[in-house]
Amino acid sequence: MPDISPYLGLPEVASAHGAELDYMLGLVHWLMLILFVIWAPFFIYVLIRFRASKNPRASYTGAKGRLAKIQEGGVIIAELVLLFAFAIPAWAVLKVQPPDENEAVVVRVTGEQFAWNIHYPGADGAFGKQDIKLVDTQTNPLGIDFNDPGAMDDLVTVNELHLPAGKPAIIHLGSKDVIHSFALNAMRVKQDAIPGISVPVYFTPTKPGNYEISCAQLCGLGHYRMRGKLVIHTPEEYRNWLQKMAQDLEEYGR
Amino acid sequence: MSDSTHAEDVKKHVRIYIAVFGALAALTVVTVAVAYLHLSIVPALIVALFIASIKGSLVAAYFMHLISEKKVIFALLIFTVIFLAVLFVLTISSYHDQIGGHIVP
Amino acid sequence: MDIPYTVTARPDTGVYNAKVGIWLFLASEVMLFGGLFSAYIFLRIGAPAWPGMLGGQLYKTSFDILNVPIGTFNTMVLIASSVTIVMSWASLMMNDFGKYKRYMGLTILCGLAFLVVKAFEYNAKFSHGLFPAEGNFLAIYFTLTGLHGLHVVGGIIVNSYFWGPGSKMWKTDPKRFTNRIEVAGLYWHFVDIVWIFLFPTIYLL
Amino acid sequence: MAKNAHNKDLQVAHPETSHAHGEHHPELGFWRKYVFSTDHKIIGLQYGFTALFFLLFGFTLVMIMRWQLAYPGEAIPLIGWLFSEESMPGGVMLPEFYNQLGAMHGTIMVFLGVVPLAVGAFGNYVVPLQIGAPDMAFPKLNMASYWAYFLGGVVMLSSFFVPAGAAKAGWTSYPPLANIETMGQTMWLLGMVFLITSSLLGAINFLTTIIQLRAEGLTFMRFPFFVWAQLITSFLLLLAFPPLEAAAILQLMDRLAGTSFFMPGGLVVSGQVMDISGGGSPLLWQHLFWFLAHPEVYVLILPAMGIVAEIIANNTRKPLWGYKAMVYSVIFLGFMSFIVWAHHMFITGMGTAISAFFQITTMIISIPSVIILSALFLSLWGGSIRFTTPMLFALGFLPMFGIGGLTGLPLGLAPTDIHLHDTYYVIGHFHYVVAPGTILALFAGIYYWYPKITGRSMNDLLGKIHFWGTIICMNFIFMPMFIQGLAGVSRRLYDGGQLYQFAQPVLKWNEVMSIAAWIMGLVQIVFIVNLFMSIRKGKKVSDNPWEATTLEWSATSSPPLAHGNFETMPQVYRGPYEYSVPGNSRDFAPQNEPEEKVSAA
Ligand code: HEA
Ligand code: HEA
Ligand code: CUA
Ligand SMILES: [Cu+2]
Repeated sequence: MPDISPYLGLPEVASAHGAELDYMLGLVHWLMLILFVIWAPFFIYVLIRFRASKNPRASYTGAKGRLAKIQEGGVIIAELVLLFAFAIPAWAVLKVQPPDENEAVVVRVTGEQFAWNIHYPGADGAFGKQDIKLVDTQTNPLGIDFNDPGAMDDLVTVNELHLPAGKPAIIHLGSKDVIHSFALNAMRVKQDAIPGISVPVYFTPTKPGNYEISCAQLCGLGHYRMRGKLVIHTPEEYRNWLQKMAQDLEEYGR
Repeated sequence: MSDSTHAEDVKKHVRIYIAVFGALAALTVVTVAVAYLHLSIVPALIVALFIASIKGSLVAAYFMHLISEKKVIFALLIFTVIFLAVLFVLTISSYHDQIGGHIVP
Repeated sequence: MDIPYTVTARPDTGVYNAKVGIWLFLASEVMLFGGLFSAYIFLRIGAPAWPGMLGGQLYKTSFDILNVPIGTFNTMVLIASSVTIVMSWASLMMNDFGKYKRYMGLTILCGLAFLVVKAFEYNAKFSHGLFPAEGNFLAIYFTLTGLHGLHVVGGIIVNSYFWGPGSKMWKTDPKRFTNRIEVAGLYWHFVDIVWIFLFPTIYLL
Repeated sequence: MAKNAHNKDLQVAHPETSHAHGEHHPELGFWRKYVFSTDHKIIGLQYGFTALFFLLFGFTLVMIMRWQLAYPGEAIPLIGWLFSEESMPGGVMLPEFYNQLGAMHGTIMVFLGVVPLAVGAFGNYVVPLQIGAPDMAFPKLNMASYWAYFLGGVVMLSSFFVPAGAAKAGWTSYPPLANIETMGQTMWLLGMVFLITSSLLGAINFLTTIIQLRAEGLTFMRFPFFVWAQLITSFLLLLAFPPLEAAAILQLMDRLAGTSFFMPGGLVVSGQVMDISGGGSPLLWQHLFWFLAHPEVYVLILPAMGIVAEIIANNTRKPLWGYKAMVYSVIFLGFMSFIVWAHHMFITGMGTAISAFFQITTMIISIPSVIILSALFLSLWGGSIRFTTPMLFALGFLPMFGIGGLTGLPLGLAPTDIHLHDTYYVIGHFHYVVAPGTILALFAGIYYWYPKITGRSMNDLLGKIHFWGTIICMNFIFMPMFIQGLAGVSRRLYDGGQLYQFAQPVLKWNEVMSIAAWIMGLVQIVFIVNLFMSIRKGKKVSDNPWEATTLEWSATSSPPLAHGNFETMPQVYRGPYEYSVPGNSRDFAPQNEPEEKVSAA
C-alpha cells in the first residue's frame, strides 16, 4: 500500500522508528478510507433511488448479495494483518526492548507540576543518589545528594532536554507528584510518567533541530504550560554542550 | 423456590440445612487450624481459598437453593462469574506485565 | 391492570419478579466486592511486606495484628444466622408463623452480636493508634470489613421490618410474605458468603 | 405529558387523598401522581426533562470553554460578569476554572445527560410499552432510581459552589491528581455514588421487566431491536458500575481518611513531602475506572442504535435487514465490552502480552459494530424511504457513527495510539460517536415518540431546520479536531495549545470550531421552542401516526397512568418489523393483530 501518512498533517518526523509508525497510521487510515468509500456512495445512492415518491412499495426481502459478508471478511483480514504484522511486533520493539545502556545516552526525566526535570549522569556515567528529604523546589527539585561521589558531575536542567542525533537515547521516566505524559511529537514518542513507577523510554533521534516536549496528561492547572524544549544536536555539538555545561558547573557551582 | 414446593419437601430440606450448618462449622475450624500451621503463602492461599469456595458454594447451593434454581437465574449469574474472573485476572496480570520497575521507597 | 408475577411464578421462566430482582442485585454486589477484592490483591502483590510497618511497628503476619479467635467466633455467628434465616423461611412454608418469628428474631440477634463484636475489634485497633491511614493492610481491613458491616446493618434493618411491622402481611397475603422472606434470606446469605471469603483472606493469610 | 385533562387535578390536588386505598386505580394526588410518581411514563418524563436540562447545561459549559479556546485570555463578552472573581477575574477565565468546566462537561454529558436520557427516559417510557407490560416490575424502585439520579445531579451542581469549585481532575478523575485536588473532587465522588446507585436500581428493574413482564407470545427473537439494546445496556450497567463504585469508595477513603489506595510513597507535591503511608497504585484506579467506563461508552451508543433501528424499519417500510445478525452482534458487543478496557491505558507502560491481548479484543469488538452498521445501511436498500424528521436524524446518525467508529481503530492499535493518545484526535473520535452519533439518535427518538407521549406531533419544518443546523455545525466542530490531533495537540489544554510551536498551523481551527458550537447552540433554541410549543399547538394525530408495528403504538396516545398502558394484556403474533408483507394490502402488520385481521385489512 502506498504511504498516505504525508497527507495526514503529522508533524515532521525526526526519529528512527517514526517513519514506520507513520506508515502504520497511514495503513489504518487506508482501511478507514476504503470503508468510507464503500458506504458513503452506497448511502447516497440508496437515499435517492429508494425515496418514497420514487419507490412507493418497499420490498419485503430487501437487499440480496454478499456485500456485507465481503466487507466484514475484508475488515477482519485487514485487522488481522494490522495486528499481527504491524502492531504487536512493533510494540515489542518500540516499548519493551530498550537498547544496551552502554551504547546509548542515558538520561532521567522526572515530571512535576509543571515542569520536566532532566538529570544527566555527567562524565562518570553514574547518577547521584537521590533522597526526597533533600528536595527543594528552588535549588534541588530532584533531591540529589550532591555529596555522593556519583553526583559530583551530574547535570540538571529544567525543561530542556539535549540529545545527540544518531545515537539511541534511553530516558528513565518518572514523576514526583501526579501523572504526566511525556510527549515528543516529532520523535513519535509518548509515555505516561506515573509516580511510583520508573519506565524506560527509548528512541534514536535522526534530525538535529529544535523540537518540543509537551505534557499530554491532565496534571493540574498548569498542564497547558508544561512545555519543554527538546534540542537534538549533531554528535559534535552535543559534546560541546556537555563540556560547556560541565565548565559552567565548575565556574559557578550549583 | 417454585410453587410446587410442599411442606413435606420443606421438612426434608430442614434436615439438609442442619447438615450444611455442621459442614460449615467444621470447615471454619479446619481453615483456622490450617492457618495456625503458618504454611508459606502459596499453599496457605490455595487451602484458604479452596475451603472458602466450598463453604460459599454450600451456602449458595443449599441455603440459597441454587442447586434447584431455574435456568434464568443461572443465565444471569454465569456472566457475573465470567466478568469477575476477567476483572481479577486482567488487572492483576497487567501488574506483572508493566514496562519499567515499581519503585518501593 | 396489576403488575403480573409479583406473587406467582411466570410459567416460562419459573420464577417471580422479586427473585429475578434480588439475584440481579446480588450479581452487582458480587462485582462490587469483586472490585474491592481485586484492589486488595493488586496492592498486596505490590507490597514488600504484609501487613508491614503500621504505626511504627513491623507486623510479620496478620495474626499479630488481628484477633483470630474473635474472627472465628464471628464467622460462626454469621453462619448460624444463615441457618436461622433459612429456617424462618422454611417455617413459613410449613405454615408455622410462631416459629418464623422465633427464627427471624434469632437471625436479628446474631446480626447484632456480629456487629457488637466488630465494634469491639475496631475499638481495640483505634485505641492502639491503628487507623486506616497507617498503611494499606489497615486501609483494606477497615474498608472491606466496614462495607461488609454496612451490609449487615442493612440486612438487620430489613429483617427487623419483616419481623415487626412487615409481618402483618402474613395475614393478608401469606404467599407474598413468604416470597419476601425468601428474598431477604437470599440477601442475608450473600452477606454471609462475603464474610466467608473476607475472614480467611484478611485474618488468616 | 401534561394533557389538558390533567391540569384539573393540578388545582384540586391534595396530598392527603393519596392515602386513599381504593380497590382499583386509587385517585392519586398531585404529588404522588407527578412528583413522587411510580408510573413508568411519568418517571420517564421526569428523567427526560432532567436529562435534557443537564444536556443543555453541559453544552453551556462547553460553549464557555470554547470561548477560551478560540480567544485565549480575552474577557468573555456578555456573560463574563456572572462568574466569581475566583473563576473569572475581569471576565477572563482562569486555568483552574477551565479544568472545572472540562471535568464537569464530561461528567454531566455522560452520567447526567446521555445515560439518563437514553436509558432512564426512553427506556422507562418505551420499553414497558414495547413489551406490552402494564408498568415496570418494581415501580417504587423505579421512583427511587430517579430520585437517586436527581440527588446525584444536585450534588454535582452544588459542587460548583464549594470552596475552590468543582472537580478539576477530568471526568476520569485520575489519582494522585484527584486525591490532592480540592473539595470539589469529594463532591464528585459523592455525586457519582448516587448516580451509580441510580443506574444499578434502574438496571435491575429493566432486566426484570424485560425478562418477566413480556406479553404473551413475545419471544426474545420477536423483541424490537430497541428492547434488545436496552436489555444489553442494562447488563452493562449492572455488572460494570459496581467496580467503579468500589473505586469511588476507595478514593473517598483516600481523600477523607488519609489512606493510600492510589498513592505510592515518596510523593513530593509543591516541594512538600506528602505525609502518607504510600504503597498504593495510581494504575489500580485506572483499571477500575475503565472497567466501568469502556462498557459505559457502549451504554451511550446501544440505546442510540436501538432508536435508529426502530425508526429506519418504520420509515423504510420494510423489515430490518439481518435482524438476527444484529441481535447476535449486540449480545457479542455487550460481552466483549468487558474485556477491552485497558485500550485506554496503552501509554501507561503496558508490556507486550497485555497490550497484545487488549489490542486483539479491541479489534474484535469493532466487528459487531461493523455488522450492525452495515445491516442498517443495507436495510435502506429496497425500502420506500419517508424522509420524516425522525428519519432524517436517524439517517444522520449512520455516517456520523461510522466516522466516530472508524477513528477508533487507530486508537485501538497500541503503536498508532502512541501518537494519538490524549490528543484532540481522541476528543474527535468519541465526540463523533456521542454527539453527532448518540445525540442525533436521541433527538430522533424524541421526534419519533413524541406523538405517543402527547397525542400531537412536533412541527416538521422546525424539526428540519433543527436537523440541518445541528448536523452541519456538528461536523464543523468535530472534524477539525482530527486535524489538530494528528498534528499532536494535547487535549485539556486551557489555551488550546497556544504555547506550542507545532500547534501553530492548526490553531486557526479553534475559532471555526467555537463559532460552529455557538451557532449550534442557537439552533437548539428552535428545538426547545418546538418541543414546548407542540404540547399545545402540535397537530393532533392518531394513536399510530407512523403506521408502525411495535406494541407501543397499539396503546392509546398518552397511555393511561396508574398501572395500565393497555386495556388488556396484548397478545403477540409475529416479529417486530413485518412491513410490506407480500400479499397484504396494508404495508404494515402490527405485532398484536391476529392473522385474520391483518390479511383482511
Ligand atoms: C459511544 C461511545 C463510544 C463508542 C461507540 C466507541 C467505539 C470505539 N472506540 Fe472509543 N472512546 C469513547 C467513546 C466511544 N468509543 C470515549 C468517550 C473515549 C475517550 C475517553 C477519555 O479518554 O476521556 C474513547 C477512547 C477510545 C480509545 C482510547 C484512546 C486514547 O485515549 O488513546 C480507544 C482505543 O482503542 C477507542 C477505541 C474504540 C473502538 C475500536 C471503537 C469501536 O467499537 C468502533 C467500531 C465501529 C466501526 C469500526 C465503524 C464501522 C464503520 C463502517 C462499517 C462504515 C462507515 C461508513 C461511513 C462512514 C459512511 N476509543
Ligand atoms: C456524552 C458525552 C458528550 C457529549 C454529548 C458532548 C458534547 C459536546 N462536547 Fe464534549 N466531552 C465529553 C463528553 C461529551 N461531550 C467528555 C467525556 C469530554 C472529556 C472531558 C475531560 O477531558 O475530562 C469532553 C470534552 C470536550 C472538549 C475538550 C475539552 C478539552 O480537552 O479541553 C470539547 C471541546 O470543544 C468538547 C466539546 C463538546 C461540544 C461542542 C459538544 C456538543 O456536541 C454539545 C451538543 C449538545 C447539545 C446539542 C445539547 C442539546 C440539548 C438541548 C437542545 C436541550 C434542550 C433542553 C430542554 C428541552 C430543557 N467536549
Ligand atoms: Cu503535566 Cu500535564
Ligand atoms: Cu474504550
